[in-house]
Amino acid sequence: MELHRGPLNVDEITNRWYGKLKDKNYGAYIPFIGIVRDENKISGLSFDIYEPILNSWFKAWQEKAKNKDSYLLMAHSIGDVPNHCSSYMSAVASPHRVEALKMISSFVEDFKVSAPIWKYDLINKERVYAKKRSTALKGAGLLK
Amino acid sequence: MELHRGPLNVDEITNRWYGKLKDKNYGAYIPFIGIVRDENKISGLSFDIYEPILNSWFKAWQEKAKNKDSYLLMAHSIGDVPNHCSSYMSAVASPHRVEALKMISSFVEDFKVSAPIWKYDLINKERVYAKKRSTALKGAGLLK
Amino acid sequence: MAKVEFLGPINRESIHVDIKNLNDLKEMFKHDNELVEWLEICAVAVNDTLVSSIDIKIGKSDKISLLPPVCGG
Amino acid sequence: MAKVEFLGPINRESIHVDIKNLNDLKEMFKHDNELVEWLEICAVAVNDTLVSSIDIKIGKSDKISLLPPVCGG
Repeated sequence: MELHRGPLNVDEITNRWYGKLKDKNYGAYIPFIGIVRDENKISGLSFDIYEPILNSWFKAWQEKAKNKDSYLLMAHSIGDVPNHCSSYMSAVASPHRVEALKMISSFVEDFKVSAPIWKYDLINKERVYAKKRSTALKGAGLLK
Repeated sequence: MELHRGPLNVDEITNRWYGKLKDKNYGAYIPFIGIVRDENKISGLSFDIYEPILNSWFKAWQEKAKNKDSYLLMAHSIGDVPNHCSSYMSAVASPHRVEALKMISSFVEDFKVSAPIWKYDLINKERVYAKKRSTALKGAGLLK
Repeated sequence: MAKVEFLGPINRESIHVDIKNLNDLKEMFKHDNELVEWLEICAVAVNDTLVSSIDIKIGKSDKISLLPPVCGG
Repeated sequence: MAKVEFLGPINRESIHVDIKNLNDLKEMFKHDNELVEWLEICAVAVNDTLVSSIDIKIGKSDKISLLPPVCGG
């Protein structure tokens, strides 16, 4: 798991990850690359991350992957990421394709609703919390 | 759709594909990379391809993708590919992640059972047809 | 005193509080009008583990975090 | 005469045959012991389109392809 200030260097990360995995006898390797879309008049997105809980969330997933002889990788941006740049990458390597396809899907979906990352639209150089697109974490409202 | 003699140059293809797509306002880009596993005492795999039917199969999928504002890419090896090298790559780019995850999965699964490609194990420098791992095409047995 | 941190878009400085459990914190925040709308949607972590019971005991060196709705990627 | 090609692992040279439909081809192959096991598992394409009816008419310039079970990737 790696965090980068600003946009991700997709080529560098993709090639480094593949280089690390290719001789480990995995049969299927699936990266997922999230790219900031030019929409809703934003010039980009911005992110805050709470690392301690992100790390433990990722560790738990890595354990799950290990139980299926698989391996997970992830990179995310901190701060501002302009349109058409990548803010999020993840990848799974598995012995076989069926497991890899299943895992990248469930990993990315759980990432969206569980990873402690807050997203802001960049509009007129201001950070506007993307509240409507956000998902309350499990147990939300405990102190209400 | 591109065919290469021998193993695929994963870094070159990944970077070229991403370069081609990154400014097109897709929000999710998912490559799938198949790597030859060292198993069953093989030194590699070898492939025959029937291009006319592969091309029309791929074109039909590209149409399907287009209807969902998505785009598909594919590369495959012809001939011998040693262990730990890639023989198959495909990728989908979509506006949003859910569609992209769904499509890469259904594309790769259909590829396995529909693409007119024949696989051989390389054992002691001989090509042995991987009959047991192969799937009969739709309508098989018409002349029996 | 236990530390309370407000993560992400809540955009508040951390505070230190003298409480015995999360219920005390709930009582303390009850009249903080600005915080009320956050409390409805925030999850709570104690020492970086999400918790689901209001009765959890809080010691002097514990850290409580309020986590608003998330959206990575 | 129509051309018949044997793809992938069948490993046979193409042949040219004088037939009116696929049923004629089936008759012709019936006693080819080596081919029989392939026929059970092969799909058939006429002019590069997979077909599912044995009654399809075959003209002089048509191409028939036998496609064994596949396994790409």
